[in-house]
Amino acid sequence: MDASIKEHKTIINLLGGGKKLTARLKLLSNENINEKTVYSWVRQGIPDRWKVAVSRCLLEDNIDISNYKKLLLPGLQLDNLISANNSVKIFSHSKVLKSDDKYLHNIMSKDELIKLYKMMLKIRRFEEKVGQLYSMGLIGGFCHLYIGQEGVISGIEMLAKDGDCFITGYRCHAHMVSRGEPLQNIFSELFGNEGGTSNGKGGSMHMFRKESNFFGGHGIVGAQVPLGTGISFANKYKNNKFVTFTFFGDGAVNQGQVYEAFNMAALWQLPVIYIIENNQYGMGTSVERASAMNELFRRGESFGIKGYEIDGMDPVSVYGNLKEICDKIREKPEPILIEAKTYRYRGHSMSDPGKYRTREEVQETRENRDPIERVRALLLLKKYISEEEVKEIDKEIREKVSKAADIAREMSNPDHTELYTDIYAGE
Amino acid sequence: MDASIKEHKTIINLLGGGKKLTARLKLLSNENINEKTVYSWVRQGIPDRWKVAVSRCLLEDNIDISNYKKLLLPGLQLDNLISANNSVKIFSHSKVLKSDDKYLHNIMSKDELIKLYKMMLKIRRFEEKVGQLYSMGLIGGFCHLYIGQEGVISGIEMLAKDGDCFITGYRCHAHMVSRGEPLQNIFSELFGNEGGTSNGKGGSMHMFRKESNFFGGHGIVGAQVPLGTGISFANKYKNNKFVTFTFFGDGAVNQGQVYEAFNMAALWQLPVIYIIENNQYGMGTSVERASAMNELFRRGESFGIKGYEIDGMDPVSVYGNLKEICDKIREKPEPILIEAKTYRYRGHSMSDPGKYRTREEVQETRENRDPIERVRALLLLKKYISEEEVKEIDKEIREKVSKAADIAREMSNPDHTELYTDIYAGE
Amino acid sequence: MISVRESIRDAIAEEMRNDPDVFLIGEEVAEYQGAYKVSQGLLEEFGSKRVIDTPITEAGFTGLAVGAAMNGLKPVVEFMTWNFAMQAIDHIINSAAKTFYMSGGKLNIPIVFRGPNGIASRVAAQHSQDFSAWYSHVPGLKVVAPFDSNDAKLLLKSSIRDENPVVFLEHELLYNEKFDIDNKEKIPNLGKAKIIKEGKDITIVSFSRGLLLALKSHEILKELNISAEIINLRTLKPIDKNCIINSVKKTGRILVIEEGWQEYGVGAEIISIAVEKAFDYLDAEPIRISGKNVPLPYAENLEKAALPQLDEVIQKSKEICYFKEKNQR
Amino acid sequence: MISVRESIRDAIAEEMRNDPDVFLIGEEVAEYQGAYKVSQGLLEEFGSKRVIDTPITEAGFTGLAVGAAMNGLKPVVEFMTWNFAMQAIDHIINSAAKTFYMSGGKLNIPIVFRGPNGIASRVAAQHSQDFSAWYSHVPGLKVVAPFDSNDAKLLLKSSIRDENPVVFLEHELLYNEKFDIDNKEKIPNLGKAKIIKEGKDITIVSFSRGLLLALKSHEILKELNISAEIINLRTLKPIDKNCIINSVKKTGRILVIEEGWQEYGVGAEIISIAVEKAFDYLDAEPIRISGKNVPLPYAENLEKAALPQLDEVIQKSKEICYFKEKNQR
Ligand SMILES: Cc1ncc(C[n+]2csc(CCOP(=O)(O)OP(=O)(O)O)c2C)c(N)n1
Ligand SMILES: Cc1ncc(C[n+]2csc(CCOP(=O)(O)OP(=O)(O)O)c2C)c(N)n1
Ligand SMILES: [Mg+2]
Ligand SMILES: [Mg+2]
Repeated sequence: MDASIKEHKTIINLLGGGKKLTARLKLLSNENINEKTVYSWVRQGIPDRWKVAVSRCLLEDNIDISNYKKLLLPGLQLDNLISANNSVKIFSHSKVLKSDDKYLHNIMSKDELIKLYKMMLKIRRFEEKVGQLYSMGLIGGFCHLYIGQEGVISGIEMLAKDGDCFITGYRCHAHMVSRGEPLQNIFSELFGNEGGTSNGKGGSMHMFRKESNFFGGHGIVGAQVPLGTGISFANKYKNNKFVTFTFFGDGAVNQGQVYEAFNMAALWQLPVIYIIENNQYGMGTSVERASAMNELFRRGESFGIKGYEIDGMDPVSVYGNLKEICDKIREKPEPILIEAKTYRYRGHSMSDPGKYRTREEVQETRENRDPIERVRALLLLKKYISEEEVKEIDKEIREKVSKAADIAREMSNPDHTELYTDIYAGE
Repeated sequence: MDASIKEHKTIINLLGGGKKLTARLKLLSNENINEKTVYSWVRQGIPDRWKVAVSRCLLEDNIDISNYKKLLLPGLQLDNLISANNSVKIFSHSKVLKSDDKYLHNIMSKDELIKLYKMMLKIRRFEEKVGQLYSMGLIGGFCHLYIGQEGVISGIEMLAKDGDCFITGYRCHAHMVSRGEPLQNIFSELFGNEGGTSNGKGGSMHMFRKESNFFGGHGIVGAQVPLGTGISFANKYKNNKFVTFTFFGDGAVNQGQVYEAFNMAALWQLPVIYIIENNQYGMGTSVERASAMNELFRRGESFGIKGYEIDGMDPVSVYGNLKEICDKIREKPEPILIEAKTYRYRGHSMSDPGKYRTREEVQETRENRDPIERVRALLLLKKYISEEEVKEIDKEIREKVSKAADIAREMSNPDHTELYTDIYAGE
Repeated sequence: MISVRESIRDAIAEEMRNDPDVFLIGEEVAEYQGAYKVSQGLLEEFGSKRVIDTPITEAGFTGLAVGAAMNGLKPVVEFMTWNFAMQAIDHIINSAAKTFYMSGGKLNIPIVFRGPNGIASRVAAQHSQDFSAWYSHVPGLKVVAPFDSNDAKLLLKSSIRDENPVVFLEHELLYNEKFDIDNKEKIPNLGKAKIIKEGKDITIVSFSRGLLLALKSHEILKELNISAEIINLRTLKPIDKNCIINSVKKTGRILVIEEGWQEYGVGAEIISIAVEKAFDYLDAEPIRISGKNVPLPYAENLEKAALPQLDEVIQKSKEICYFKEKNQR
Repeated sequence: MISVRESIRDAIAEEMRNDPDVFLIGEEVAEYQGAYKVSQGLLEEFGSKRVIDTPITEAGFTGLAVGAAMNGLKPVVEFMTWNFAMQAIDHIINSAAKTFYMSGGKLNIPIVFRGPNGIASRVAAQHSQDFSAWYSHVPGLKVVAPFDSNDAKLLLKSSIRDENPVVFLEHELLYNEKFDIDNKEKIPNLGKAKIIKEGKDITIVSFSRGLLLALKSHEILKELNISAEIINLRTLKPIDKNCIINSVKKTGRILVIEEGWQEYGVGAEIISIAVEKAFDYLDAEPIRISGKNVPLPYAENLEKAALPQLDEVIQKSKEICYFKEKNQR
């Protein structure tokens, strides 16, 4: 008797013998399978057609399937059996940038790619400048940089339509930049100067750009998730076709209010895209130490929300995959959960010594997965721009950033009467 | 070309043709499948062995599988594909009580069955009396009766070991009774009299019996879930083998703190059994109107918690299924989620007119699924007791209940000095 | 005469008719017609798009409503009781009250949070808390505590029209009380108190259901020849300091009645205002008659004793007023 | 001299050594050594069973800790800041503070909730709220607001040993301040204030970081020949009424300094106590110097202006004290 048949015999016995198994399989499959057929499996092995059903019986009986791997069919490994299929991993179309990756090559036009590249670079240079100014003591309080994660917001920004809404947590400078706020105003806010986006009252964590539907900038971890859901609720109420992009972190994903929002969004079929920016750490705690189930794109399953994992370090993949999803949602609203795998190069905030990870870990990602490098390589490969132009773009952006910072620095603090304004609207 | 082969051809095309499909299947299965083999499927159909993998590819591409039902294997229906397998339905072994159901017949001894029966009856008669006294104006405030749900707590009570812990919401009289609190004290509490379990300070919703590890009686929907998780945390800390039964409703299941607790319980592998008493309504809102995904036993999936659905109207099944689970957990702690399908016959609270459901719906359940009737029938069938004894038991319990109520009614209100005691401990 | 319950419903209905962006959201507000039947008939009139039953997820639906307000709607959020709003308090404070300021005036949140606050009948500690003092502490919020049907109707309409987050504290034990509506009164701005009885010997300040006691006291004191001026605060934030100060300047005495806990309660603020701004006019120590500093007990006798008592008001009023007589003679 | 930060850590460590049921739980308390490094070294000494990093789920881990306290443990819960405790406030109030009463004395909850409260530096409105008044309003809770290292150490030890839920309000801007420890002082019961400067002209009451300002004022007033008595409240609930009253009876004046919002704040209660119980001894109106009634702004100049100012204290003290002189001469 060959090994796998022997195994199958054991399994049939474990499941209470042929008679009982027949009854169970009938129930499970709604097919009228014959008892004799099942008995014959003891000698001939379980046919492929029935292996799924038998696996499920084992599972129902809490029998450890890992002992019976031969039972599994391709595409139905152990992992799949104990994981859901409501949620699907979309593998980045370009995890490793290869010259023969047609999808990546053709999904964005030259102009789009250049725009994307410039946007990411602008964010990067802006944040680098902020880091520098913070170290000089010119910016106060908590300051969270987005360096490393640029691919996520930029990929999405490229597909967003006028009227689409955005909301995120305290790590919000990049969203202000991508939504089109003049850099000078953001710097002013960071300096706590007049002309700042909140006239110096909000600081790094509380920035808003209502004219392009960016609703902040929120300091309480997770709070933006019901807020974003409400923004999408209003869009559905007003019957427009706008999508709301609600960003939060891998740490925020454990906050209970996230699931309250998920349930309502699913119940009322709201046009909201939840984007977990999984940068692997919530402050000093790695995902594994914070989350029992850390395939975060599956966190909507229990609430009937489809989830997708995307490579957040690949803005082209972010763009391509989300574009498709958004187009569907505009027509037929429903919430979608995206886990964008990404990484932050800097500490959690400017005051984080970052002892919870190694230098090598950071270096590794920087070198091999950097979203800006990736797009630059593509631009060069496709000969959309030359090495020279690359340098020019960089120079131009650096100058813009510097200039904006310089002007903002010259501004003064808000007038002291500002202390008592903006407490109540309409007064 | 027969229909199913034709369908398979279409599918292969949809998935980008043989070459692309081969690559995908390789990735999915880690098997070295040959391109030629896949091409041959266009003519010969997809073999059973590969159908799961192909289904997954369709799913990944967001192609509606319901159009290609022939692809599905037994045990892998549409529902399974879009549902998780982390959670398993355990069908009640006795949904319909049949004389040939060996499992039901043999799982409990005569004494156990009688004990179970008496416990349920005691709860029922107690609650009926409470309802009556409430209507007479002798009990104040909110008062939530457990009538109809007796099978859940009683089945569990039969398997609990000394030291096991219990906690629930405001619908807590039954738990006090089952945990052994003298009826008179519960009545006293309901009257707001001295001698009440909280000396008249807590009332119907806030009852505790610390000496048998019943931790209340909590008025805030969902709050008991983290509390129960903490009770089990303490048990694990103290390294004992006690299990904590944490009860909550189908309405409470949407509270965010439930998922915060789930995540920690799973992360730290705590010995806690979460029991959703799904009585179909949270106040006036049916499960369907409150929950996007209403297979509530799957609400732990996103957090890596195994879930089981049981028939809460069948206390013997509750007992049998949970006993097994508990025994495992005592040895190897982990959280488990149980959805006990049950039903409350009365309004949400005494003041609920119950217009959100029909009389027939209630009547139907009462007549066909009543947990007390079910066990009575079994007792009679097995000739463990006679019709006469049934009547005697009922009479005895009625008398006990009446007497306890009468004595409690004679007690007076707490002394007025009680207003200022029990604010701080140790004073 | 119309009940407080109905006037709240009428205010919501009228504002919903006026403005399509106003909607009602909360637990059991639609099909069940409200846990306390406040929203009776609204689902039928406005449909399920604008009268929305939520799952039991206070934090979630409050955050959702605040988000909707950010994006142009005007939500009226019903808490089944304010006790359950503790689950959602972060959104009320951090997302609603602070955003206008934090955004430098860019993003205002026009939203009303409403529901019964404080004690009900025999529902014990977890279901009986009075949150007046907490919410009134927070800048960026307005806090309204209506007493009669007229207050309820006009102040709620005003709250819905306000461009700011408003905490509207109703009282379950007032829902059934009936009062006349003053058809001449215009919809007032929030922040003004109202003298409901003029008097000259003592100022009694109260709000919400405390005014029932104040009015009863007024009658009894009258018989004792003590003329009490009764102030209905109406709005706890902004608080009408001038009304309090002017009255105290006239009477020389102040007594506050509140059902909530005394320590760090509303009365403390009112008394502080009086002593800071009218110290020289005060002829006797200010008095607070309040709920006792205990979690509310269930037993009938204890529950009753935990509330402010008529006896206490009369006794203390006499004490401080005869003290005046004595001194004057 | 030892910093406040270290004395908090030492208090926890000593109590953990004393009692195996004490454990520390919160965000980043273990491997990260505390977001503000308060729990430095504790993971190493006590291991991960007793020093526990949680996911970011305040409601959940607070409820969990309260449950653990019900079942015999003595949790010390760290909130990264008290701002985030708003997510968990229902468990602090409804599950912890009220249970002993609601159970008729059957089930007590020995637990400490601690972390930095109030303003920090330039972190704006959502991260700067002072919750002193809120928690102090609630019976069943004890509320401690330590000032110096000695307070921090002794009062925290006392809080951990207490059989009740204790809210322990630290101040981030005091963590680095160094003070002597008074080795003679025994671990005090909660509820006693401490006169830290004796004086005869004016009573200045404060707590937590407000005392820095009070002590500075003391120096300056001394030069102006005004002798200020400084009271460190230490515990806001129960509040030491006698200490306040006796001091006011002596000085005839009271000024309260608090960093939190003035309206419905801590100062209101203190002043109310003073005027209710020492009315006849008061020679001038009581004064509150407080944080301004605005969400805390980010800009450096505005943030500074939002806090109680030394100038204000001196100015007002002079006003009410010269008023006394004037009257006496
Ligand atoms: C409710 C709440 N708890 C705690 C904090 C403190 N805190 C700020 S950011 C942060 C980590 C969040 O991590 P994640 O969600 O992964 O976002 P990331 O910082 O990585 O972008 C914590 C704990 C907070 N701001 N709010
Ligand atoms: C946080 C909170 N929100 C709302 C309520 C009011 N309330 C009490 S019971 C209840 C329904 C709960 O339904 P479910 O969880 O299904 O339990 P059941 O009453 O059916 O046993 C509601 C909304 C509450 N007590 N606490
Ligand atoms: Mg993160
Ligand atoms: Mg229910």
